[in-house]
Amino acid sequence: MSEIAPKQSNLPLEYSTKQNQLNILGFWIFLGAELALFATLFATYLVLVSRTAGGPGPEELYELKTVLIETFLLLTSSFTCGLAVYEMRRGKQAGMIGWLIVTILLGIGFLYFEIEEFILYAVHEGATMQTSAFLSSFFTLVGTHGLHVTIGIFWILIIILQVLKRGLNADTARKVFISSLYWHFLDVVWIFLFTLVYLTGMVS
Amino acid sequence: MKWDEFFVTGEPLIYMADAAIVLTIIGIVFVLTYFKKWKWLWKEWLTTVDHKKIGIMYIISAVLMLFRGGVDALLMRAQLTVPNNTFLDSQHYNEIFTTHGTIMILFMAMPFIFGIMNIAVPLQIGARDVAFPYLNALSFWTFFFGALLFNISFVIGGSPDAGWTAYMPLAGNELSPGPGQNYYLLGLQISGIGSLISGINFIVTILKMRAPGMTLMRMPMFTWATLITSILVVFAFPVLTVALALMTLDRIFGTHFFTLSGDGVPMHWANLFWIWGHPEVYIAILPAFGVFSEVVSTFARKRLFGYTAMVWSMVAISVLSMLVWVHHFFTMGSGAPVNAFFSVSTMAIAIPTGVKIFNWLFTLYKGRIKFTSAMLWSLAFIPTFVIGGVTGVMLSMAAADYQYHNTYFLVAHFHNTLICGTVFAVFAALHYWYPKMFGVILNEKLGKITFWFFVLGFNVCFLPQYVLGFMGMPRRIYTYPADAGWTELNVISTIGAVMMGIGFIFLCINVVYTYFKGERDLTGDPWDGRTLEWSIPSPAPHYNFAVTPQVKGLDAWWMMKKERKEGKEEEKPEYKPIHMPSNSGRPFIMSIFFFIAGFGLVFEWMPVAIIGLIGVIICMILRSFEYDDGYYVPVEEIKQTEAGRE
Amino acid sequence: MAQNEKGFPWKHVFGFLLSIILTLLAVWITFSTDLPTNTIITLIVVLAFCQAFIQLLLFMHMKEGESGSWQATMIYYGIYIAIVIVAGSIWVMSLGHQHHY
Amino acid sequence: MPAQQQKWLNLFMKVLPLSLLFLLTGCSERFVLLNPKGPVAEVQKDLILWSIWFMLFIIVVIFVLFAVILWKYRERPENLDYEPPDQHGNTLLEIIWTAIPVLIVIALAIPTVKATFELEKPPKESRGVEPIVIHATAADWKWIFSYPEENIETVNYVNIPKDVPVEFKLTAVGGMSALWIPELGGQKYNMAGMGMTLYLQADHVGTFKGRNSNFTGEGFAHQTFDVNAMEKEDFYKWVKETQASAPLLTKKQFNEIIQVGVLKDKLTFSGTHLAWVDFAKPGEHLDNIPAKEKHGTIKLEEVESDHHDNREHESHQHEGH
Repeated sequence: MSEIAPKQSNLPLEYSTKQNQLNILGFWIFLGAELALFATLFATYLVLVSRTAGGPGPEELYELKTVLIETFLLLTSSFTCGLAVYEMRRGKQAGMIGWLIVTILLGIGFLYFEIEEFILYAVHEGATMQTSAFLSSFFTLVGTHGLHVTIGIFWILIIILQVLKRGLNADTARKVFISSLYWHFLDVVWIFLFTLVYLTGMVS
Repeated sequence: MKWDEFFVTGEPLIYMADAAIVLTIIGIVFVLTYFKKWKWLWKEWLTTVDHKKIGIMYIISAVLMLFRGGVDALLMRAQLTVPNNTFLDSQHYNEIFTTHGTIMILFMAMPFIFGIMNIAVPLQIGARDVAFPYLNALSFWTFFFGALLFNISFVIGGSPDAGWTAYMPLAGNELSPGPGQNYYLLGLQISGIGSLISGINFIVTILKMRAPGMTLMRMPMFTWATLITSILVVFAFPVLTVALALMTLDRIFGTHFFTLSGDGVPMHWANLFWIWGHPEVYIAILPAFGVFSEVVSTFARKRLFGYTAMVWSMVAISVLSMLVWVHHFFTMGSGAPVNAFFSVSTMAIAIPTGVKIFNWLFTLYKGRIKFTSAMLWSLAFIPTFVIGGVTGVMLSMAAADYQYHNTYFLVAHFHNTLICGTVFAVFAALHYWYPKMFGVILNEKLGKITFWFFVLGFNVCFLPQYVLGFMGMPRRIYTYPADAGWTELNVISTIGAVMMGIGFIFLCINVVYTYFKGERDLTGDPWDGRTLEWSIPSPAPHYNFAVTPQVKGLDAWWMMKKERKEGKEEEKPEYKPIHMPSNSGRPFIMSIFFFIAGFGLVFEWMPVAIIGLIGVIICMILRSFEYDDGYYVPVEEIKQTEAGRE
Repeated sequence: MAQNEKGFPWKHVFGFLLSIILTLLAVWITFSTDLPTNTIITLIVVLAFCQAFIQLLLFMHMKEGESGSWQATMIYYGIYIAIVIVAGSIWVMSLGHQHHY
Repeated sequence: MPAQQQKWLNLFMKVLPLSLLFLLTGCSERFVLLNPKGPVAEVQKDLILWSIWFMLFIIVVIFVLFAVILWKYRERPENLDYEPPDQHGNTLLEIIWTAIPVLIVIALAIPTVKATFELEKPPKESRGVEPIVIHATAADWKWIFSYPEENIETVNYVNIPKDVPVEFKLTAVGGMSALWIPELGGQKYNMAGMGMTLYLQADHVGTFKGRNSNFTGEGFAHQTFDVNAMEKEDFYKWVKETQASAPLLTKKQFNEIIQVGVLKDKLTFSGTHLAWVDFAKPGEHLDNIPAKEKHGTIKLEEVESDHHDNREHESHQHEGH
């Protein structure tokens, strides 16, 4: 909306209207809620991790190689997403879109490996969501993150279309910025998935 | 599925309800068509993003739900009045107490509170609307359709019957087959979306949209309470969302989170439920504290005593309330260290609450106390809530709780806090802010009749239940033998419940009476109020403030009035066009898709569920591509509206 | 700030390298040391928190803007809730529970 | 008008503490929570009474303050021009009314924590007495008690020796239940796939009522049992007789017993189901999760009449001893 924020005119474009500032703060609060959501899933996983009902346990399933590939793909995508915002703040629309596309591609790569991992577990090792409490919580936790990544990919895609249509203005800049926050946040969640699910699952 | 499994059959009470529902729908359709009001309904209400109208819709829905939950309560009391009663059978009784609990907490208390917040908060801080008016409408409609989904369970498919706490494994597929429990899961899930969005909305509104000069420590207490409540909503509701989703997966997709098979842990449901559930209690009670603070200080004509302490005690509650959830299941065998920790943390939370009670008392001290209806509700709150509070401390003592747990002592305690806190507060708020909502004042005489029936009835109903607890009467039993010795007190309790019902009827009479013959509030400030909402005309104009007020301290409007009395010259207001958000029908339509998706999942008709979800996603995409900058209210219109005021 | 974003994005590159190093460090601690399991878990959780703050501060500019301190407050409160939920659940459901079997 | 309301308000405030006093003074038989028949319930009763005194103190202080303030500062026709002072707060007062609750909380917390730890162990009164182990299994909607040492199983009643701590091993077949014998002590949950321990003890001879207090569905209200506390000699006589004369529990019969439904009979067997299944072990209940039949499986009239027959039947047996 068109009300101009009163103070600090040297703020980036995405902060330039009052409504934009409201949206960005609102999104941060939403991320706080997401923290609680993922914390609940983590708590569930950690409570149920030893309850395998005779099915395969973490140490039999997890494989460091796949997980590391997934981790680096997502870490890099978070970096490129940061570069996109960096370009946007320099007013470079083309650079921004370029980095956003790289981000999406890395995200798709991540999803590819994750889906392959899931199929490996489910089809080849017979470890599905219905096998045991451990696997229910594993698939739900990692799957919820994967679902978020999927949503993020489509979201960024939609925003790229809007930028192409309207150019960089206060509204589109805000949207790019907020979606970048979302993307970085997914990386934060993945760090904990990597640590609390995969590494601790493989440690003993 | 056969039709007689789809519709609930075989119960005369249900057939009567069926008939009532059909007749009501026909009646509403007829009236709307006859008076040509369809367009009005769509343009003025279904698509509105105005926080005041959304607040009114919240309150209307909440009152309807209060009626439904109240009827449930009366049916339960009727069944328990005498021993070995056969008025209701066990199954029916279980369904009724389950829906009573769920509806009263999630579809009555919460929306009533959100309704009051919607009406009062933007006006108290001098804002034009909430931060995200579009999302505000979405909040309401997701709540509305979530509640609708839950409520149709009693005519279509069967009601949930595992208690509002829905402990596993009882609520699982094996022990609760059929769609009933799914209704609970999906109804709560959909309305939970609305609660989360509302929480975010109010935090941003309060943090960023206060009138110039209104620092945090100059905010009205109700606004503070809303801020803290909203923070709790935002951080507690995701836990419920996950818990519900996991149980849905268990029931519909065969996973093993809380099941007995597959090594699931049923206890973990209780754990997650109460991680949300305890903050939820404070979500229901903190806004009540806010309302009482406003009302007490207005009608004692005195500034709130110990404002700073009040604020900090609320902040303390927001931190501590996340650390007490285990006191709901001390008896689940968490070891002594766990129980001891949660015992002490629960007792500790009583301290900030106690501080607040004394602050209210000393606000009254040296005041000039005027006994209006709103004030009566607030005053009655103090002694009755103290009883609820001290029994809460008694329950928090783990070793003693092994005896109190699951008895009527517990039932009496939480009704004592939730009714004396939340229900008294929303009634006080209704009387207090009614002129601001509708421009008329609720009739005081009828208000007082309501008050005395309800408050006396409340005490007659619930004080005996403490005693019943000591006599070993467990909660949730549908009948008891004659030799248990519980009969007399149960009879008394039922009498109290009937009195509360009469009180509610008088409230409804009052609303109808006031609609036709109510006294108009022409001043905009009928109570000689202290906060900014009383500085504008009643009912509040749709743009709220013609000129954004300048705030110089706590109780901004009181200070302005004082300055005026001292003869300080008022600046002539200079009107500018006011920017307003446009209406949108999408929140309503999107919520219908949520409803369709939920309904599909309840009956496990996946195509229906998928259609609903696709509809939701399309609505979200459309919203993303929408660039609507709203519109401006012209100066002429503002001048006209403002001139109508004395 | 808009004017500051010139030249090479040092902050981002630095953050990226740091997160890769921390990830590899966590992997190394897990697989190539003989520390007791609990120590390993504690160490890698600490590393995960470090990485999370790199994201929040270097990439997401958590403290930026007029409401920067509120954004940070909300995230800190969220972290508090997250720790309470995770640690609390484990304590209540597993470690502190008195069931036998 | 205000005066009349005042009268009502005062009356209303008098009724509240009175009803609580009534609660305190009425420690008769009917108030099972305050009528302990064993050391565990005794600990809990002491704790409850200890807290009630503090709570009454708080209630009295606040009610008196409330009544006085309301009376003194009510609006009257003659004080309409009184403008209340612009008071912000009073640090000293606020410190006082924070400090006193803190002290009360400390006074309550210490005995609570002590008692909470104490109740995890057998009562200290009978330290050195070997506890008798009884497995209490809740099935929808009946109670099964197994004496592994004595090799006896009872349904819907349990006999215990006086002055001997009872180590109840709690578990369940179906829903989450809670074993509660108010006169002997507080409850704890029975959960399938999980075993927990609850220590209780009787120091009086007599029959006490026990029940499931945690909602488990349709027959929940009828899931009750009797606890017969006996002299030690009587108990061991009963054990011997039962071992000798009671029918042997078969797998088939046991599986019938645990089917979902209200069971009114009190049954006695030699041998326990622990020989082939222990529901406390994870996974063992799996083949036995009973299916629930929907709607109207329980008719109150049946349950009630049979209940009475049963009780008479039982008492005859007792007289027989």
